[in-house]
Amino acid sequence: FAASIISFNGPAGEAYIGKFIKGIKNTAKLKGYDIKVYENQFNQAEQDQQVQQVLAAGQLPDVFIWWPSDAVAGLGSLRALHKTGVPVLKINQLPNEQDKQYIFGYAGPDDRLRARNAGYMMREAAAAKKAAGGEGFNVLALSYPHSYGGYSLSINAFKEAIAGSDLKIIGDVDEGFGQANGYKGAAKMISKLKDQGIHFVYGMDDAILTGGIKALEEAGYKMGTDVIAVGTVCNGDKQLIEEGKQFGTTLQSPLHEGQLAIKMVEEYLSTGKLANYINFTPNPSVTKETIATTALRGFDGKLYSIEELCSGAW
Amino acid sequence: MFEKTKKWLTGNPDLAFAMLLACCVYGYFAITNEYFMTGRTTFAIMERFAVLGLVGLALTLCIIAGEIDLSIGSNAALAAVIVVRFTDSLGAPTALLIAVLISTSIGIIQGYFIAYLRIRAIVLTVGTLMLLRGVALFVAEEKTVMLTDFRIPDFITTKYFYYFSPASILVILVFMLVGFFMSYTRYGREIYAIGGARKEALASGIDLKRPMIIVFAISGFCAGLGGVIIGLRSGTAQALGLQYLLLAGTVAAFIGGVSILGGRGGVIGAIIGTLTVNFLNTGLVFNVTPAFLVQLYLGILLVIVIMFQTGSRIFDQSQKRRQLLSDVDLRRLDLLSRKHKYQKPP
Amino acid sequence: MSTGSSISGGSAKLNFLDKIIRDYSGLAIIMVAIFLFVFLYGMITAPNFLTIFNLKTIVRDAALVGIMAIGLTFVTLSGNFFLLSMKETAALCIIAFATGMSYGWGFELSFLFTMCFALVAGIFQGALIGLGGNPIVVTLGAAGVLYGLGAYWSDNLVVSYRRPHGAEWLGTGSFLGLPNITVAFILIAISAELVLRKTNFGRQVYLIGANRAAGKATGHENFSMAIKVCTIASVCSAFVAIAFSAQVSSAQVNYFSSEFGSSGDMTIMVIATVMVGGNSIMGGYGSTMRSSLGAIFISSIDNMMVLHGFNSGPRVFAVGLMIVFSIIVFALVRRGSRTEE
Amino acid sequence: MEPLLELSNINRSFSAIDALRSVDFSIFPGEVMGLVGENGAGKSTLVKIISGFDNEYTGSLKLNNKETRFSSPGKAEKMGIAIAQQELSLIPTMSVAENIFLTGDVAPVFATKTALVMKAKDYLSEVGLDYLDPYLLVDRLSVGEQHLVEVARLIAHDPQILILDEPTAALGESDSIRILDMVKRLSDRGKSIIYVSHRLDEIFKICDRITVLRDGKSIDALPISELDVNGLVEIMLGRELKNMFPSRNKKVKGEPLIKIKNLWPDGLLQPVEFEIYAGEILGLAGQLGSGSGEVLAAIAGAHKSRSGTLEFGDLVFLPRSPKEAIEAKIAYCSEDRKYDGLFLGRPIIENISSPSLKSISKFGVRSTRAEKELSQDISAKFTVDASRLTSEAGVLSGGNQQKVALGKWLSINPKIILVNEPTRGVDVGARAEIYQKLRDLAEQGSAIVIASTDIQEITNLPDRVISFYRGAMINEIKLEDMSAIKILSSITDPYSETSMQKEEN
Ligand SMILES: Nc1ncnc2c1ncn2[C@@H]1O[C@H](COP(=O)(O)OP(=O)(O)OP(=O)(O)O)[C@@H](O)[C@H]1O
Ligand SMILES: Nc1ncnc2c1ncn2[C@@H]1O[C@H](COP(=O)(O)OP(=O)(O)OP(=O)(O)O)[C@@H](O)[C@H]1O
Ligand SMILES: [Mg+2]
Ligand SMILES: [Mg+2]
Repeated sequence: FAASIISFNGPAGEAYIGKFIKGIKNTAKLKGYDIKVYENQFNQAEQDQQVQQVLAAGQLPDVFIWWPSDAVAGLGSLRALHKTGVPVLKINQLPNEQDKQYIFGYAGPDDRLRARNAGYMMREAAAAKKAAGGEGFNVLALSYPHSYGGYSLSINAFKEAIAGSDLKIIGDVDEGFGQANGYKGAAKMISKLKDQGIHFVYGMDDAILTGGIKALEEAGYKMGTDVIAVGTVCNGDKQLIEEGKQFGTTLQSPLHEGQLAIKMVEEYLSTGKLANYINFTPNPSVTKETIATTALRGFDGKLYSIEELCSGAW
Repeated sequence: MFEKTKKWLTGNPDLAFAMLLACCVYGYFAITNEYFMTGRTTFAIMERFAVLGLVGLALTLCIIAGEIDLSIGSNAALAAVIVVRFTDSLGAPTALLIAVLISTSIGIIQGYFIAYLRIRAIVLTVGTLMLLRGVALFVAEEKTVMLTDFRIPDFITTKYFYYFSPASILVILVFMLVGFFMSYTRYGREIYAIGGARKEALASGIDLKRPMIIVFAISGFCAGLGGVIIGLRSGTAQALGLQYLLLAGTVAAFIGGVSILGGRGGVIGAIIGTLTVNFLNTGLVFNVTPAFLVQLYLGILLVIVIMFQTGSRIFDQSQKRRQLLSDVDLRRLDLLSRKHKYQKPP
Repeated sequence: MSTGSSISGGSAKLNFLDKIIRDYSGLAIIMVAIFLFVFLYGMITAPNFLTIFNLKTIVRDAALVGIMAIGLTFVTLSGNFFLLSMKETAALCIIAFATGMSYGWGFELSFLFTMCFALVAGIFQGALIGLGGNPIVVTLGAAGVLYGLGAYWSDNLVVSYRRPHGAEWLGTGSFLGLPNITVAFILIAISAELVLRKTNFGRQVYLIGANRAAGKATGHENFSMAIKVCTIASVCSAFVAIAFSAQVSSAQVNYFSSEFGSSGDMTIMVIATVMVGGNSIMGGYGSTMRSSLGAIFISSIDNMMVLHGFNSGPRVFAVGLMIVFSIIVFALVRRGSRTEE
Repeated sequence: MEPLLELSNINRSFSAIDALRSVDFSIFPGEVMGLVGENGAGKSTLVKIISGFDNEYTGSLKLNNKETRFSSPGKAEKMGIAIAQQELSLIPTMSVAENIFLTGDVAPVFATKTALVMKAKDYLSEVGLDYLDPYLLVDRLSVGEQHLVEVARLIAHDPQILILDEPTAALGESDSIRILDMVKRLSDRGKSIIYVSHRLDEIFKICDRITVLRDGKSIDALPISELDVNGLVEIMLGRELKNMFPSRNKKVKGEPLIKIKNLWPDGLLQPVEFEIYAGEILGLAGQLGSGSGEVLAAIAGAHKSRSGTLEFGDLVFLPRSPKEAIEAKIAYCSEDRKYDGLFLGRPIIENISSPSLKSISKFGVRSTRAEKELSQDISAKFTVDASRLTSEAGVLSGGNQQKVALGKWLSINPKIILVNEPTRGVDVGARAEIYQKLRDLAEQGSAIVIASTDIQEITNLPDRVISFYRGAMINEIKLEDMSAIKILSSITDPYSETSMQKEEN
C-alpha cells in the first residue's frame, strides 16, 4: 500500500456516517491506501477507549482521520493521537482554537455555510411570497439539542442570512435528533404557536424537518402553500421535495465528505502540508426544480447523482 | 488439593464458568491477533477496567442486595461534568472530592428512600436516571465542558509498573477494600442477607436502611469515581454521555456469575465479568469490527451464560433429587432390617 | 371465625379519597397537594395548553410509548418483571416491515411478516423466562441478539420505501379528526383493559402475578403465561415499529435508540411509564389503564414545559422529577395496603 | 419481687382496628410466661412491641423498673430482649454460622468465616445441634433444625427475656420436645421466657403463669396451678366450648372411590398403597418428616413420585401437575396457605373463583354474575362475611384465610379433597367450624383426606387413620381401635426402637 490510514468515526448504523464510510473506503482503495475504520456508538467515552486500544496495539498508520463523537469532548483523545507523532486530519466537526495545535487540517462540512444557504433559500421564498401578495412570515425553527455544538453555529448563521427580511423566528424547539423527535417537537410548537401563525419552518437537518412536516400536515397545514419548509443536509425524505412539501434543502453529502478527507490526506502526504487549512464540502441548494438534475463531481472524478450523494431516505 | 478444587468448583459453578469464559475469550483473541497478548494491550485493558470495573462492581453489589441501580450512568455523567467544570477553578483534588462526594450522597439519598418507602430500587432509579441527567445538563449549562489545563489527564494516564495507571491502581484498591468489606465485615454480611432473603433478614432484626444505604452509597461512589476518571482522563465531559455504562456494567456483572436472585456472587465475579467484557471489546476493536456486532457478540455471550445457569440449575435440581432418593434407599435398608427383627406380631 | 371479624368490614366501601385521608401520611397528602398546585398553575399559565388541539397533541405524543407500555404492563402484572428488549424487538421489526414494504409486498403481507418476528422473539424469551430464567438477564441477552440481527440484516442502512404505499393510512391518516396512531392507542388501551378485567386470561395474569405458587396450585402455570405476556409485549413493540415506519416511510435499527426522548432510550421510557402509572413491579396489582395514563401524564408535563418555552435540559429534569415524585407518592399511598411486599 | 418487665395500659391501633386496648403484662426473672388467645387477639402485636419491632403504641413499658421505649429491634436486643418470630427468619443463602452472627452486639464487625464457625459451635451444641457443620447453607437443613438454629441465634445474644412466638407451630412432636426442653433449661438458668402458642398442652407443660389476650384486652395473668385446659379455653373464648369435633361416620360403604397403587413419592422409603372411600374422612397421621404430607401432595400432582398410579373410576393416571389433578376433580390444600394457598393481595372473590375460571366463563370471557353467585355461595357455606368479598384476602385473620383457602376448592365440585394441616395456626373457634365443614363435605359424598401432626385432631376427626413413620407407611387404624395412645405410638416409635437401642447397649 502507498500509505496506511486509520479513521475514527461514528457507527455505520447512522445513515449519514454509513455513506461517509463508503466514500472514504472506496476513495482510499482507488488511491491505493490501506484504511481501517473504527466505529463508536455516538459515545465519546467509548471512542476514547478505542483510541487507547488502537494506540496500545502499537501499529501506527501514516495518517489519522479524526471525527470526534463530540467536537469538544474529543479533545483528550485528539491529544493522545497527536502525541504519537502521526499527523491528524480532523473531519466533520469544525476545529476550535484548542484543536489547532494538534491537527494539520480540516476537511468536512460547514454548519454555517449550510445554514446560511438555507436562510437565503427561505429568504427568496419569502420574497416570492410577498411579491405574490402573500402574508405572514413567522418562522419556526426545529433545532438540534441546544447542548450540541452545531446548534449555535447553525442558528446564528441562519439568523444572519434572514436578517433584514420579513422573516421572523417565533419559536425554536430542541426535542432532539431524528424524525421522531422532529415530529414531537413540532407537534408541541404547533399547539403553542397556532394562534400566531406558522408560515415558514427551518429544520436544522432534513431528518428533523421530515418529522416536523408530518406534524404540520397532521395539524391540517398544507405544506408548500400554508407553510414553506427549508432544511439542510439532505438526510430526510427526498420525496417531500419532489412533492413540493418541502421547499428545498442545502445538500451536504457524506460521500463527498469521505472523498474529501482522502483527498486532503493525499495532498498532505505528497506536499507535507495543505494548501488550505480548512476545506469545506460544497453545499448546493436543491429544490423541486433542481432535484432531478443536481449532480456533483466527486474527487475521484466521477459524477454522482443526488441519489448516491445523500443519506436518509433518498 | 484435587478434592479441594473439586469442592470449590461444585460450590461455585457460576464463578468457575465465568473464569472459563474469560479464558476462552482471551485465548481466542490471543491466538487470532498477534498484538493482543502484549503489555501495551494489557495496559489498555486495565484502563478500560478502571471505569467498567467500577460500574460492574457497583452493579454486582446492587444485585447481591437484590436490587439494581439504573441511575448509575447518569450519576457518573454528573460527576464527570462536575469534576471537569470545577478542576480549573478549584484544583483537581478538590473538584474530585466534591464530585465523588455528591455522587455518593446521591447514592445515600436513593438508598434511604428505597429503604424508607420499601420500594424496589428499579422503580426509584428509573426516575432518578432522568432526574440526574437533568441536573447534569444544568451543571454543564447544556454544553460540553472542558479543561484548559491538560496536565491532569496526562498524569492519570501515565504508566506505572508496565500495566497500570494511577486510575487503575486506585480502582484496584477500591476493589480490594470492597472485597474485604463484603466478605469479612458484618455490614457486608447484612447486604448478602437482605439480598438472599429480604423478609427473613428484616424479621431477624436487620434494619433495611443500613445495608441499602451502604449498597447505594458504594454504587454512587463507584459511579462518581468512574465518572471522575472518565472526565479527567479525556479532559471533557458531556451531561448526556455515559449512557452505555449501565448496560455494559450489568452485562459484566451477569457474566461474572452474580445471581439475579440476590445473596450470591462477589467481587471476584465482578472482576472476571468486567475483564471478559473488556477482552471482547478490545479484541473486537483490534479486529476492526463494526460497532453493531459488538452488541451482537455481547448478547451471545449473555445467552451462553443464561444457558449455563439454567442448565446448572436444572442439573442441580436433578442432583438434589438423586441425592434424596439415594438417602432414602439407604435408610430403607436400615429400617427394613430392624422392622424385620423387632416388629411385634400384631 | 366468630370473633375475628372485628376488623372493619367497610373498608371496601370507602372511596379512594377517603381512604387516603384515613390511611396515609400527611407527607403523601402534602406532596400530592403541591404537585396538583404546580400542575394546575402550569396548566393555566401555559399558553394554549387547554385547547382541544393541544390535548390531541398530548395523546398523540404519548401514543407510541403508551402502546409499548401497555404491552409491558402485561409482563409486569404477571410477575415477570420487565423486558429490557422492547426497543430492540422494535428495531428488528421495523427493519422487517420496511424490507417487506420496499419489496412491494404491500401492507398486509409486510404486517404479517413483521408479526412473525415479534411472535418468535416473544415466544422465545417467554419460554426461557417461563423455564425459570430471570427476565432481566434473558431479555438483556435477547436485546443484544435482536439488535445485532436487525443491524446485520439491514446492513445498518436506512431501508426506505416510496409513497404512496399501503401503510400510509396508519402512519399519517386520521379518523374523525384524530390521527390513526392516536386511535390505535385508544383502541389498544381499551381492549387491553377489557382483556384484563373480563377474560380468564386477564384474571390469570393477576393471579399468577400476585402469587406464582398459589397460581400453580390452582392450575395456572407461569410457563404458558410467560410466553403469552412476552408475546403480547413483543407484538405491541412490533406494532409501534410498524406505525412509526408507516409514518416516516423508512426504517433504521437506531430509530428507537436515539430518536425517542433525549433523556434515555425507548425501553427506559417505557419502564418509567409503567412505573409512573403506579403498577406494582412485583406483579398482581395495577392495570394497563394506569400505564396509558402514565404515558399521557409524562407527555403532558413535557408539553406544558414546551409551551412555557423551556429547552430540552430543564424538560429532562422536570420529567425525571415528576417520575420520582409520582413514584414516591404511590409508594406512600400503597403502604396503607398490607399486602404490598 | 420486682417484675423484670412490666407493661401497663398499652394501646395499639392500626387505623380502624384496635389491636391492643389497655393491655397490662408483666414477667418475673426466671419465669416462663404463656401468652395465649385466639387468632387476632393481639399476641403477635404485643410481643412485637416488647421486642422493638413496633414502636407506635401508647402506654408504658418498664424494664427493671425503668421506663423505656425501644425504637428498633436492635435497641431491645441491647437491653436483653430477643424474639423468635412466628415465621422463620434465617437467610437460606448463608451458612449456619453466618446466620447465628447476623445481627446484634454479638455479630462481630470484622470476622472471617472460620472465626464465625468456631464461635458458633458452642451455641449449636447448646440447642442440641452439635453434629451440624456450621459451614452448611441453611437451606440444606430440615425445618426442625432450622428452628433450633434460630433459637441458637437468640441464645448467642444471651438475652434476659426470650420471646418465642409459636415456635412449634410447624414442628413435629420430637422437634417440639427439643424446643420445650430447651425452654426449661433456659428458665432454670434464670432467663425469662414469653411463650406464645396455640398448643395448650405445651403451655401447661412448661409455663409458670399464663396471660390471656382476648379481643385486644388482657386478662390478669394466672398461675398455672389455678387453671386447667377447659378453664383456659373458656377464658380465651369468653364462652364454653362444646364438643369441637363433629360426630363420625360409623361405616364407610361400598366400593372405593379411588385406589392408590404403588405410589412412591420422593422422600418415602417404600411405595404406598391404599384406598379412599366416598363419604369418609381419612386421616394420615405422622410427624413432620414422616411422609404423610408428601403422599397427599403426590396424589395432587404437587410432588414428584418415582412411580405410582391412581385408579379413579375409569381413569388410571398419575397427575404430573396440580392442573391435571384439578381436571380430575382432586382438590389439594397445602400446609402453607400463605405460600401457595392464597393470593393474599387479590380480593377474596378472586381467590374463591381461582380454580374454576373455566366453568364460569364462555369463550374465555368471564361472567361477572356467575362468579359472584359462586363466591357468595361458598362464602355462605364457610361463614366468611360476604360483604368482604371484594377486600384483599390478606386482611383476613388466619382462621378466615384458612376457610377461604379451603372453600375455594368447592368451586370445582371436587370428588376428593386433600388437606394438609387443616387447622395450622387457626384458633379454637374457627377450628371447630372447619372440622364441621369437612364433615359436611364428606357427608355430601366427597372423599376427604387430611394429614395432620396434631394428635387431638387426628384422633378425633377422621373415620380411619393411616399412620406414617419416617417415610414408611406403618398401619391402618380402624375407627374402633382409634385412640390417642395407639396413634401416638405408631407414629413415634412403631418398631420400638428405643427398647431396641437399650437391648443393643
Ligand atoms: N400491620 C397491621 N395492620 C393493621 N392491623 C393489624 C396489623 N397487625 C395486626 N393487626 C391487627 O391487630 C390484631 C391483632 O393481631 P396479632 O397479629 O397481634 O394477633 P395474634 O394474637 O398474634 O394472632 P395469631 O394467633 O393469628 O398470630 C388483628 O386482629 C389485626 O386486626
Ligand atoms: N396489615 C394488617 N391489616 C389488617 N389485619 C392484619 C394486618 N396484619 C395482620 N392482621 C391481622 O392480624 C391477625 C394475625 O395476623 P398474622 O399475620 O399473625 O396471621 P397468621 O400468621 O395467619 O396467624 P396465625 O398463624 O396465628 O393464625 C389476623 O387477624 C390478621 O387479619
Ligand atoms: Mg399469627
Ligand atoms: Mg401471631
